[in-house]
Amino acid sequence: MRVLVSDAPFDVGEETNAFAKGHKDIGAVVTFTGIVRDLPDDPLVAMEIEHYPGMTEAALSKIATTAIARWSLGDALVIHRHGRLVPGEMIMMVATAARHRRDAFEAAEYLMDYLKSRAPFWKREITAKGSDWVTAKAEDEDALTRW
Amino acid sequence: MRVLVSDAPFDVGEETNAFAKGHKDIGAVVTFTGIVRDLPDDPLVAMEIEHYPGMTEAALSKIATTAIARWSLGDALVIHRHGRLVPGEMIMMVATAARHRRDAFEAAEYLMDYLKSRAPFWKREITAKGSDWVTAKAEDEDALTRW
Amino acid sequence: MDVLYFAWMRERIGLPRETVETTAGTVMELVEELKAREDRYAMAFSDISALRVAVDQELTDFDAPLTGVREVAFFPPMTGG
Amino acid sequence: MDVLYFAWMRERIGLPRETVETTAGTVMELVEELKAREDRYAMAFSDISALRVAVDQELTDFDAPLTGVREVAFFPPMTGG
Repeated sequence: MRVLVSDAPFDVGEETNAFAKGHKDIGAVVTFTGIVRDLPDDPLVAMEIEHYPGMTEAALSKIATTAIARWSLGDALVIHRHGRLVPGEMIMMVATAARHRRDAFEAAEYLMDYLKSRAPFWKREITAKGSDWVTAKAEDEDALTRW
Repeated sequence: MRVLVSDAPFDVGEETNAFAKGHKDIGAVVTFTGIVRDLPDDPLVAMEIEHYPGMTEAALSKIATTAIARWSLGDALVIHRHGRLVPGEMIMMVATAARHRRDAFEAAEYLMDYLKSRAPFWKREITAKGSDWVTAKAEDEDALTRW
Repeated sequence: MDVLYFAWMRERIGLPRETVETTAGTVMELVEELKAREDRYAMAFSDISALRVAVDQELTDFDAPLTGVREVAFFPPMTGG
Repeated sequence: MDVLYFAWMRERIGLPRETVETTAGTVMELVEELKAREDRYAMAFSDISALRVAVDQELTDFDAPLTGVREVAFFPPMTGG
């Protein structure tokens, strides 16, 4: 298991290769990558991500450990950036490795759902008109009821 | 959309980077990678994958086109190898890009479920004891009822 | 008409492809013609519930018509992914 | 006890962290003490249903006890991923 919280960019391809390689007992690897998306009406200048150093790493480790146990994963990876990002940059990624595809998919969705609402990150969107904190979505909180 | 059927190895990291980069209107990328898994009791020497040239590409294109329309994907990728592979090698990958994570996850699962049972590939496992065609699983056929 | 075989169908029939002169109106009629040829065909096609068929490279059913068809393929259930 | 604020709580309170002398037995009692201090606290804590709280870096409820606690953090619902 690897959990990385950093303000530096990461290479999703290199991370995926490092994660997927050398697993002879594992048939399925799923990755999710979150990308800063431009806003259709009011172009995004940047996204700033604040976090809670110390708690962030602990929360992500707990979420990943829970997923590994629940889906008998061979491995799990969580990377999340903080600081200032521009449209097109990668915000975060998760990866899961399992014997069967359904477990790898479910575990990755679980990681994402918990990471969205239970890891201490806060996003702020900066446009030409000003800046605003991103509001948590009810649907993201509702997604947790699935698990 | 890109569909590639080839006997050559592919680099899952490079493919993921090429797929994920430069999408400013897309927030979510999901990839699935299938890896040749060793067998616990009777070590696998190799896996041989036969396919139906012509139909394979058409079937994969149709599956990907359907997924793009159904989940309003920004892009989709399907790569599948044929020929002889050894444990640890990547058999195939799919990737989906969408505005929201749920769509990217669902579309990737759809691609995998259809690719398993509706694309003309046949696997044969070669061990020290001999070789056997892999039998289609009822659960893979059942998975299609979800869609 | 070209008739193709894949995986264990190819092994049981003993060849990957052959050209067949036929007036069969449906896939099932073609199967009956092939089964009447030789034992290896009769055995390979003995349980068609274990087989899949593609007509002109599209998956279809055994009652599909063969009018104007150029290529029919028989194979076991697919195991991709 | 260290009290931390994140995102718009940090902006409304006007600082990211402060040390608070308190005998509050629960998070809610601490909130009431803070609200009594100054208007900006009263306003920042006016709707605690819009807030989340972590005690010693673990998410918890507003009725959580503060015995032996070293760090309490207040922030809006998280928006990671």
